[in-house]
Amino acid sequence: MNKPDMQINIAGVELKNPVITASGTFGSGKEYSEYIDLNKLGAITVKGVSDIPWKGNDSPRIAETYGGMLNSVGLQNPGVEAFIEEDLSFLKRYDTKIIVNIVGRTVEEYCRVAERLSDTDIDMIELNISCPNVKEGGVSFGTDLLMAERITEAVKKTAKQPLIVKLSPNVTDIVSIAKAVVAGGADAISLINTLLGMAIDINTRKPILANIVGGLSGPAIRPVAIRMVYEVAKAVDVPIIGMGGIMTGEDAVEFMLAGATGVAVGMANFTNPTATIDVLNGIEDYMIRHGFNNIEEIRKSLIL
Amino acid sequence: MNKPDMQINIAGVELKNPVITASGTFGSGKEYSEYIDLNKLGAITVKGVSDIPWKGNDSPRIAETYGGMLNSVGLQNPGVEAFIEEDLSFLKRYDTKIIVNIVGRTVEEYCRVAERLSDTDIDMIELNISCPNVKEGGVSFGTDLLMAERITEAVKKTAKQPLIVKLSPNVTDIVSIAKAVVAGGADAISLINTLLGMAIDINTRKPILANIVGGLSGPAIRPVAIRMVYEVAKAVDVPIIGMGGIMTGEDAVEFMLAGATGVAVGMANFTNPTATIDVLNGIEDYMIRHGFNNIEEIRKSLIL
Amino acid sequence: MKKLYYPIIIEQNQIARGTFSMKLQCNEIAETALPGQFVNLYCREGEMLLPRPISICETDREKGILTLVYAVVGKGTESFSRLKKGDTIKVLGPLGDGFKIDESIKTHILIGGGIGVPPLVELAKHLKGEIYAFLGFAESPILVEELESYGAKVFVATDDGSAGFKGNVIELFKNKNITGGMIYGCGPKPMLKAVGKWAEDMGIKAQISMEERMACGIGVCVGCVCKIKKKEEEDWQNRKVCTDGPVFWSEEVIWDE
Amino acid sequence: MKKLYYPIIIEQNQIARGTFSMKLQCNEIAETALPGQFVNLYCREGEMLLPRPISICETDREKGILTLVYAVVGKGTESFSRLKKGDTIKVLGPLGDGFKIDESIKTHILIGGGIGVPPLVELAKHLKGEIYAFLGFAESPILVEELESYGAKVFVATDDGSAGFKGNVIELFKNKNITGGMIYGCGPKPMLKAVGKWAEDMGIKAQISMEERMACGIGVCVGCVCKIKKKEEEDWQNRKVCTDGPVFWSEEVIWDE
Ligand SMILES: Cc1cc2nc3c(=O)[nH]c(=O)nc-3n(C[C@H](O)[C@H](O)[C@H](O)COP(=O)(O)OP(=O)(O)OC[C@H]3O[C@@H](n4cnc5c(N)ncnc54)[C@H](O)[C@@H]3O)c2cc1C
Ligand SMILES: Cc1cc2nc3c(=O)[nH]c(=O)nc-3n(C[C@H](O)[C@H](O)[C@H](O)COP(=O)(O)OP(=O)(O)OC[C@H]3O[C@@H](n4cnc5c(N)ncnc54)[C@H](O)[C@@H]3O)c2cc1C
Ligand SMILES: Cc1cc2nc3c(=O)[nH]c(=O)nc-3n(C[C@H](O)[C@H](O)[C@H](O)COP(=O)(O)O)c2cc1C
Ligand SMILES: Cc1cc2nc3c(=O)[nH]c(=O)nc-3n(C[C@H](O)[C@H](O)[C@H](O)COP(=O)(O)O)c2cc1C
Ligand code: FES
Ligand code: FES
Repeated sequence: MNKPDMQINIAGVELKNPVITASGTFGSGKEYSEYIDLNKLGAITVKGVSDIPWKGNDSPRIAETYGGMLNSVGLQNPGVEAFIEEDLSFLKRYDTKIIVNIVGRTVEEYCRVAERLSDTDIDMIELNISCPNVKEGGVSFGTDLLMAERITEAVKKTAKQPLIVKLSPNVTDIVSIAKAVVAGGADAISLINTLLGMAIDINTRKPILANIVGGLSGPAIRPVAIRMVYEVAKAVDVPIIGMGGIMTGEDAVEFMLAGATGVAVGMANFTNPTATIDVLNGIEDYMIRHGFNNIEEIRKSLIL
Repeated sequence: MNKPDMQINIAGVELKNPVITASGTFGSGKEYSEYIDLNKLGAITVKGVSDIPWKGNDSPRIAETYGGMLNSVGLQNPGVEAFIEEDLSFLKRYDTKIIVNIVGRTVEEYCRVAERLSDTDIDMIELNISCPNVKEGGVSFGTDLLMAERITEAVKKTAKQPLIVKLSPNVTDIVSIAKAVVAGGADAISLINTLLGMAIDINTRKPILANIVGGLSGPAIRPVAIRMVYEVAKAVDVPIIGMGGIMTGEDAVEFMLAGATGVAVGMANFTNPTATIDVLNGIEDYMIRHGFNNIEEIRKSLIL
Repeated sequence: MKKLYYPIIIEQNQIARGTFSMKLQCNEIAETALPGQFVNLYCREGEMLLPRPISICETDREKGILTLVYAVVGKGTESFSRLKKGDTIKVLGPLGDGFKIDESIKTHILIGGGIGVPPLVELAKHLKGEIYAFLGFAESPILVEELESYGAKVFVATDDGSAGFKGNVIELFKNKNITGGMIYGCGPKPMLKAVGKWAEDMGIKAQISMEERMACGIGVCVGCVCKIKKKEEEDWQNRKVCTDGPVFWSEEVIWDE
Repeated sequence: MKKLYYPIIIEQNQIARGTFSMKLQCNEIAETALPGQFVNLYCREGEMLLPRPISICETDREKGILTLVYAVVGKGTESFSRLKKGDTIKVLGPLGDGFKIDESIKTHILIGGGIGVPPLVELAKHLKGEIYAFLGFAESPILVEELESYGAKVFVATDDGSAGFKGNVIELFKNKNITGGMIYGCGPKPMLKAVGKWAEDMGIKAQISMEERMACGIGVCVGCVCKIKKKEEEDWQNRKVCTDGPVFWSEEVIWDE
C-alpha cells in the first residue's frame, strides 16, 4: 500500500499535512516540542499577538464543562515585538509553516501587527475577529457583516502574507459573514472559534470565571463546528481550516468530509500532549483503510 | 429542618415546583407515567403541536454526539385535534400544569393552534419559534427581531392562556430577541432550544441525519444555555424557564443562579427515565444544604 | 412502576470475531421478556448518553438470566465488550412489541442476517411446529447450536463460503424450496426487503424486525420512525420502531429509494 | 521526549474523611520529581477532559513510587477515589517549578493548611537543619507522622480543637514564637496571604505555593495566572502558576481585593 499524499495547499502555501494547531492552545510550540516532533506538523498557529503587550483577564480563566471547557484568557500576550524576538526565532528552527493569529481592539491595532509581521519569515496571518474574551474589537468585528468585511480589507492591504480570517460561531448567519470576509479579500477561513458560554459554581454561587463569560471549546461543540464548516464550504470558494473539538483522526476526517482542507487541534492538546500527532496518524490510517490518495479526495467525498 | 417551599409562579400560574419537562422529550407524559408519578412535576410541556398532522422528517432522525445528541424529528405530531382528544384528556387526570408547545409554518397556522386551544383546560402556551428542523417558519421567526415580535403579538392576541415564547440560541444577540418578544407581549421566556449542528458518519461518508442538520441538546450545550439565561435575565422582567443539558438537581440550580425561575429537563429523560424526579429531589437537597427557603431566594443569590 | 435495572454481568464471551454474548442476572426482565423485544443498554462513559438498543437473544425465566448477543461496531458496543464478569450495567427493558405468535401455524421460516440472528433464538423457543432457520453471515456463523437446540433445522450461508452455502441467505432459502405458514425476518435492510418481496410473491405473511437510531427507546422522542402504510389507504405514516415495532408486517413497510 | 504515563495504582487508602492517599508505581516521575512540583491526573470519564493538578506528596526514588494525597472536592477527585489497587491512571509530570532549597539555611518553617500539607512532606525530606511544621486543619490532621519521620517538629491546629491547638495555624505559629531562615507555605489563599504578611513583618523570606484553575499544566494555555510584581517596578504581570510557579516568593505576589 502506498503512503497517501497528505499535502495540502492553503492560499498558495504548501503544508506537508493538514494538521495545524489551534491558536491559543499550543503556545508558540516550545512547550509541546518536549512531547512531539514539531517538524511533523502541517503548520503551527501561534497564540493571538497584539501590537503591544496585553495583560489579559483576571483569574480564574478556566472552567471545565461537560465534554469541553471555558476560557477567558483575554488574549494575554507579550506583543508582536516579543513574539518576533523569542517565539519566531524558536519556531524558525523547525520545518513547519508558521501562522500568526493577530488580534487588536481597533482596525489600526490589527494593521500595525500585520505591518510589523510583513517583513518577517512567517507563512500566513490568521485574523482573529472572533475572540469572545475582549470587550472592544475582537468579537464585534466577527458578528457584524460590514465590520468583518472592512477589517479584512484593511488587514489584507497591509499584510504581505496570505490572510486567513477566523470567524466567530456566535452569529445567526455564518454564511453571510464568511461571504463578507471573502469579499474583503480573505484567502482562507478558519472555523470555528469558541462559543460564548458561562458556568456557575453552585457552592460559592459565583460565576467560575472572573470574566463571568468565556469561550467554550472541546468535543462538546464539534457538531456546531461541523455544521458551520459544511454550510460555509458550500457557499465560498476559499479553503477552510476546520476546528472545534477535534480529539482524534476520525474527528478530523469528519471536518474534511464537511468541507475543510486543513484541521486544527485545540483543547485536545490539554488532554493529550501528543494529540496533534495522534490526529495526523489517525487521518493517515483512515486514508489507507478507505483507499484515499490525498486530502482533496476526502474533502470531495461526502455523499448526500 | 423545614421543607423548603418549592412553589414558583410563572405569569400568574402557580407551579408546585420548578421542574418542567422540555417539549419533545417527554411525549405527552403517558410513557413516563409508567416510570414516575406525574403528579410530582411542576408542569409538563408537551411536544410541539401544529394545526394539522405533520409527518416530520425522514429517518435517521437521531445522532449521538459527545455529551449530547442531534435530533431532526421535524415536529412530527398528530395535530391539535388529536392532541386534545388523546393527550390532553390523559394529562388532565394528573395534578400538574399543562404547557402546550405550539408550532406552525405561518403566523396563521400558529394562531389557529392557539385559537383551538383557547377553550381547553391547558395552563399555558409555549410558542416555539426556534425549531431548527423545519424549513419554513419555525426558526426563522426566532432569528429575526421583527418577525419574533410580530408573531408573539399575533399569538398573544389569539391565546387565552399566558404565553411563553421559546427562543432559538442560534442568534448573534439573544438579548434583543428576548426584548422583542417581551415587547410583543410574551409573559415568560423559555431558553434555550437546540443549537444547530451536524454529524457525519466517516465510514459511510454520509451525514448521519437524513435531514443533514439537526438540533443539538444535552449537557454539551449547558454553558451556552447558562450564558443566555444570564444575559436575558438581566435584560427583561418576565420569568425565564431555563433548559439545556440539565441532568441533575445541581445543573438545575446553576440555571436558577443564572436567573431562571423554572427549569426544564430534556435529553436527560432519555438517559434516565426518572431524571425529572431526580432533578426535583436534587434541588430540594441543595436548598436544605444551603438554607434556601424558596426558589426566588436562589434566583437572586448569584454573587458577582 | 417500571424502572432502570443495574444487573450484574455473569458471563461475557466472544463468540465470533467482534461478536460477544453477555449474560445478565436480571430476573425482572428475564421473567417478562417476549421474543423480538429488546433492551436499552447504557454506556458508562459520560460522553455517550444515549442507550444502545440490543435484542433479547434468550431468557432463562427460572434462573432470571438474560442473554444478549452483540457485535462491536462502534464506541458504545466496544465499551460493552470491555466489561467483565461481576461488573454491572445499566439496562432498561423489556422494550418494544415483538413477534406475534400464531399457534395455528405449523411451519415457521426464520430468516436471519448477521447480528439479526440473536432474537430468532428466543423466538424459536416459543414456536411450536416445524422450524426452518436460514442464516446468513459475512464469515463466522453464530447461534446455530442454540437454534438447533430449540428444534430448528438450520441452514447457513456465508459470503465467503467458509461455512455452508456460499452466497446470500435469500438465495440459499430460495434454493431449498421450503415453504411455510409464517416468515420471521431480522437482519440488514436489503435482506428484509428481499424477504418481504419473496413473502409477497409466495402469498405468505412475513414479520420483520426493523432497526433505527433511537434516543428514548420508549416512544417519546419520535426519533426512530419508519414509514408504515395506513390500512386500506395509499398514504403512509411515520411509526415508531421502538414501541410500534420493532417487528412490523413486511407488507406494511415502505422502503425508501 | 516527555510523555504521558499510565502507572498502576499500588495502594489507595482513605487517610481522613474525604482525603485519600494514592501510591503509583511510576519510576520515571518518582526519579525526577522535586519538592513542590505537581502532576496532572486525568479522569476516565469522557465528560471531564481537563487534568486535575495534584502535588507530589512523597517519592520513593529507589522503588519508583509516587505518593499523592488528595481531598475529594468534586467529580474528578471523587472519580479518583473510586479507583482501586491494580487500576491504571493517566498522569503527566513532574510539572512546575517547586520550592527553592538553600543549603545554607539552618532553620526551616513549614506552614501548611488542609490539603496544602502534602507537598511539605517531600520538602521536609530534602531540607537539612531544623524543621518546624505548623499544620492547620478543619478537623482531622493528616501526614503528621510522615513529617515527623523526616525530622520535622510538628505543631497542629484544628478549627474545632479536636486535635492540637484550637484555632488557625497562623495564630498557633505566632504563639510559638519560633523563627527561622525561610518559610515555606502551602494552603488556602487567606493563609498564604497571612504567611506573606508575617514573613514581611519579620523580615524572613517566604516561598508560597499558589493554586489556580488549569487547563494544560505545562504553560501553553495561559489559563492559570496570578499577579506577580515586576522586579524593581510598581507594575505587575500575570504569570503562570503551572510553569512560573506553583511556588513564588510571597513578596512578589499581588493579592486581589
Ligand atoms: C431494536 C434493535 C435491536 C437491536 N439488536 C441488536 C442486537 O441484538 N445485537 C447487536 O449487535 N446490535 C443490535 N442492534 C444494533 C445496535 O443497537 C447498534 O449496533 C449499536 O447501537 C451500535 O452502538 P455503537 O455505540 O457501538 O455504535 P456507534 O455507531 O458509535 O453508535 C452511535 C449512535 O448510533 C446508534 N446506532 C449505531 N448503529 C445503530 C444501529 N444499527 N441501530 C440503531 N442504532 C444505531 C447508537 O445506538 C448510538 O446512539 C439493534 C438495534 C435496534 C434498533
Ligand atoms: C499546583 C496545584 C497543586 C494541587 N495539589 C493538590 C493536592 O496535593 N491535593 C489536593 O487534594 N488538591 C490539590 N490541588 C487542588 C486540586 O487540583 C483540586 O482540588 C482538584 O482539581 C478538584 O477537582 P474536582 O474534579 O474534584 O473538582 P471540580 O470542582 O469538579 O473540578 C472542576 C474543575 O475545576 C478545577 N479545580 C477545582 N478546584 C480547583 C483547585 N482548588 N485548584 C485548581 N483547580 C481546581 C479542576 O481541576 C477541574 O478542572 C492542587 C491544585 C494546584 C493548582
Ligand atoms: C485556552 C484557549 C485560548 C485560545 N486562544 C485563542 C487565540 O488567541 N486566538 C484564537 O483565534 N483562538 C483562540 N482560541 C480558540 C481555539 O483556537 C479554537 O478555535 C477553539 O478552541 C475550538 O477548537 P477546540 O475545540 O479544538 O479547542 C483559544 C482556545 C482556548 C481553549
Ligand atoms: C428529540 C427532541 C425533540 C424536541 N422537540 C421539541 C419541540 O417539539 N418543541 C420545542 O420547542 N423544543 C423541542 N426540543 C428542544 C427541547 O425542548 C430543549 O429545548 C432542548 O433539547 C434543550 O434541552 P436539553 O439539553 O435538556 O435536551 C426537542 C428536543 C429533542 C431532543
Ligand atoms: S426511540 Fe424515542 S420514540 Fe423511538
Ligand atoms: S495551566 Fe495552561 S498555562 Fe498554566
